[in-house]
Amino acid sequence: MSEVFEPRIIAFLCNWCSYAGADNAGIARMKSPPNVLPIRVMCSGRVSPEMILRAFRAGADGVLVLGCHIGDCHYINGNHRTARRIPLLRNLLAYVGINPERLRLDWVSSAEAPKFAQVTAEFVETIRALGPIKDELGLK
Amino acid sequence: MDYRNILTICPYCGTGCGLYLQLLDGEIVGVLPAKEHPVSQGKLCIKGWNAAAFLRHPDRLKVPLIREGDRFREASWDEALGLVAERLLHIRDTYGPDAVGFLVSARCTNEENYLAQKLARAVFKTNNVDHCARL
Amino acid sequence: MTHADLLDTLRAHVSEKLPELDGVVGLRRTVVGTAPYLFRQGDDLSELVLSPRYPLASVVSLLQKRYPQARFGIVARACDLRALVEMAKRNQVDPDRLYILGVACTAEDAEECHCDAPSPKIEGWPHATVLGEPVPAGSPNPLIAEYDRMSLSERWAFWRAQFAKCIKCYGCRNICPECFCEVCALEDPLWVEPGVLAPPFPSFHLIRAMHMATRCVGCRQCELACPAHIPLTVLYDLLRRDVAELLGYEVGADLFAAPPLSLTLAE
Amino acid sequence: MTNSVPEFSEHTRCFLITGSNTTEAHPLVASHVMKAKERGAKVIVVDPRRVQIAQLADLYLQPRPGTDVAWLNGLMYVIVTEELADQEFIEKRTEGFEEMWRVVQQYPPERVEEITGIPADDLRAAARMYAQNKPAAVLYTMGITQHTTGVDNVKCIANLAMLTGNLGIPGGGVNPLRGQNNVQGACDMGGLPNVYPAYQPVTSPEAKAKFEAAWGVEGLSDRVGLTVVEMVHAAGEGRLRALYVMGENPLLSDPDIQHARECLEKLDFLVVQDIFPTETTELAHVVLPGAAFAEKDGTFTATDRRIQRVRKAVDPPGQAKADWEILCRLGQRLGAPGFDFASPEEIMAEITRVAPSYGGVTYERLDREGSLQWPVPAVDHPGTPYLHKEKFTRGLGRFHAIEFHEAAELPDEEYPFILTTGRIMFQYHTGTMTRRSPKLEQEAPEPYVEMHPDDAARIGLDGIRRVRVVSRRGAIEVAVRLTERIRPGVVFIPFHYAEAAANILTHAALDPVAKIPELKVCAVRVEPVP
Repeated sequence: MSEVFEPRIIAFLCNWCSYAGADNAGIARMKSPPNVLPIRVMCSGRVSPEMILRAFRAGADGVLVLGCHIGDCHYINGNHRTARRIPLLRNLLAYVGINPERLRLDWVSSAEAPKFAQVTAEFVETIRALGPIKDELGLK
Repeated sequence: MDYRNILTICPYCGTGCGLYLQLLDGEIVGVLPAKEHPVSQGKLCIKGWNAAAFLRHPDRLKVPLIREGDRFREASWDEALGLVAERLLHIRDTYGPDAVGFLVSARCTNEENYLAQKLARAVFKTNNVDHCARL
Repeated sequence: MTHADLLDTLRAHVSEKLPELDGVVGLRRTVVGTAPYLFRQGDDLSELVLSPRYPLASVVSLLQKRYPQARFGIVARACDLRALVEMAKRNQVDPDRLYILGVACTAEDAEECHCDAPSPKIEGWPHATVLGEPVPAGSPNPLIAEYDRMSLSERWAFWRAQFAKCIKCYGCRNICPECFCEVCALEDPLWVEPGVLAPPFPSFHLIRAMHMATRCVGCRQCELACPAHIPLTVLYDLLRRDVAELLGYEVGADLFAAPPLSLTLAE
Repeated sequence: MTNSVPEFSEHTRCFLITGSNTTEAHPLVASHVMKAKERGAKVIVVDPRRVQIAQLADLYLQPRPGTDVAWLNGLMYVIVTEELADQEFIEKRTEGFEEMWRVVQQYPPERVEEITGIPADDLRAAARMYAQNKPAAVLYTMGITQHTTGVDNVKCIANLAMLTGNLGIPGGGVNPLRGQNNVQGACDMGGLPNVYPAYQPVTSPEAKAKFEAAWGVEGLSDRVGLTVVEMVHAAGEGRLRALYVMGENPLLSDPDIQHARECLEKLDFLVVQDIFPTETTELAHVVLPGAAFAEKDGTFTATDRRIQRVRKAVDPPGQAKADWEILCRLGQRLGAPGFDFASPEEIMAEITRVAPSYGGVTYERLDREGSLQWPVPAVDHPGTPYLHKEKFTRGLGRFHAIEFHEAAELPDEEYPFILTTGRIMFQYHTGTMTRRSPKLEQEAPEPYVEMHPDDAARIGLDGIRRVRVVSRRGAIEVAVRLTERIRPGVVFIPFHYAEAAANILTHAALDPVAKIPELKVCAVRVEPVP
């Protein structure tokens, strides 16, 4: 008898765009999966590899990083760094054998409440299909 | 303006890893592993890498101390060693050689251990000599 | 040029340069062993040798910081020079006060290190020369070629077994010429659990690998210093390859190219 | 050690590691084991805790603490009955096999399982792996020796090595990993109550005469002296009146330290020579500031009998002096001849004259050759990487018939757990140096007790993070760490921490021969601190 797997997901949301987008999705009563624990950061560029790895270490099955579209960063180019850093980290995960699909970067503006709902729903299903990270990595 | 490395042996466990103390103008500024060492072969554990970290700790004992009641007072080497010699001889002469004991040290050099047991055996005529080999 | 000839040329060159410098950082072999040393005028240059390799760039950085006016030289292999390039960009060495005495590695050295650039490239350095003849690159680490064929679970099994041996000596970091941060993420209890050996999730090694992505110059000092024989440079080489392909940045190649992770997309 | 550390990575095909948390306590020895494993060497670990090296092992056996004789005899039972013994070695180089076998044949794996908890088939597998992969090296530390049966345990290990012909060959042997940088040297130099330098017995008239001549004195004592633990007791009883302690901290490292403290307080005179204030200097009448390793010249002898140079890099702080200088000055102060050395090199010259195994040591050779492994009887002798090559010191190697005996203090209803103590990677011995090294202290600043989650549930810990650990000697309060790597029924406490000293709890019961205290087994109970 296996229990139904409900992914646990950490979402780092940029205060200015994605968090506002999530807020607006809520206000608009869009359906949002309960699996996502949002963490508001001032900029997606503030999300260091350490933070993402800490989430995985703590048992997150997936980590989502959502920032402003390129060009819309409130700090002009904070998300430029995100755009370079996350793909590298995804590669690193793949190199040590952690499925890189467990880490996703996307851009969601405050006006894109539907996109927020869609990205999170998609991501939850991606992770659901991958199964628990503990099983993948044989962690207890 | 002087930078050099002094080859020595790690002061922690008994493996005997080789390490270099980096000296800049006579001051230790770091540790490097000894790549030519037959056992450690250019590697160290965290204790070896930090082998020099405690050397300049403010707690280091820097002056001989003599107890006065509940406290210690600073003393000269002459006074401290004079007191040690006098008291040890007095106890030996009063209670016999085996009333004196020596704990030598697994942390000190061979030369120092040799001297310490020589002192116990040749001067005090006791074999009450041991160290923490069993601990 | 034989190794002996190269050494003779090198010693003669150092001897010639010493009067105009405050000292030359190189390896000194005495009866007790070989270690980095600051050669000064009057020193016995027959003691100057080229191996075993030590991270000499770190010594230059230390000396330049202690003596902000002094002009030093360094006997640099290609990897030392790449390390100096990345350090210069991060204000750890001052190229204007440094005389580079580049020494080409032998073909055997290059093969042993799987080095893809065994000859020092001195373009951009204000004071520099190269001794020895360039040799071809060493063959790439076979593990890297194998990598693309390995499944995720095979990779995880491989690295899990490797990281299980880690004794947290920090030797990989301590010996690394590019690890000069005063405050290190690896010692932050938020990111890496203190006091735990080989934890189930390898935060230490993943964080370090990320930090090395745009810094690792492939000197292999970390691997040589690893008591657990973990093939760390495989991971770092893979990321270095990505940084070249994705971000167009060759670590240690160009004194003037800015490190890409601190750049904006426009740049 | 009979053999050398570098042989492990070069030659050894099987390791039997027991009572040794090798990666943490001897990391660079473990490095050679890991390297050997990469070329296919087998690793067997026998330990009540699944320490890191156990996680890397091909076979891991988890005995009840204090049952080493039983499983070692069991291994030999399997090796003999399955005809895996080295008959030629037994015939040519040993004696006493039959006597030993009369005892060992009473330890079939099923009986060993009852005593130790090691599954019979695992024991068989281990015996085959050890016997069929030669050269095989046994590595052990205090997990084997700190028992009232410590000498028995070691004799069993020697039996096992002889039985399989694993002595006198590179990569084999019986290899106690010594815990202190110069514990080997301190023993070699006669820092023991029963021997002069190079293990010449104090009871031997020839040795006595030799040292009287060498030192220009008369009337050296031919009575065996007291060990550390015995000196402490003698102080308590008023038989020992003065103690000179050089660079040791018995008030944290010794068993049952509350009692030890009461005893040392009775001394008329206590001199402590050290580099830091310690629990022991607190009681001293005179404290002499010594020098640390980087502040003096000399030699250390590593665990594989490797004599190496320690070199002075900096001066000692303040008025502190190198310990050899202090001893020379004291000797002169006492009016004794033979303490007027100008350098450690001169002292070594005297050592080489009286200690035959060090006879060929000179500083010049040590500089040039890096290290010399004793016996190195002459300046033209290359040193001895492994012992017992052609024959044993006594001629034939002697098998010992050893019966299993329980530890001195077993768990009962009142004290249901076995406490075992040891070291961790980031601290060292009594912490005098490591706790003052920021990068080490930050890794492991707090004492703790390691406990199996099932035991935690059994005593109703239920999420409580602090416990009181109580023995018949005392009690300490520590944080609890739950881990499945420890055997249920056993708890582990590192002994580095003065604020919760494991040795408040431990038992001073001694091995009758080696006088080593049974620090690896005592009975405790664990209570939640709400």
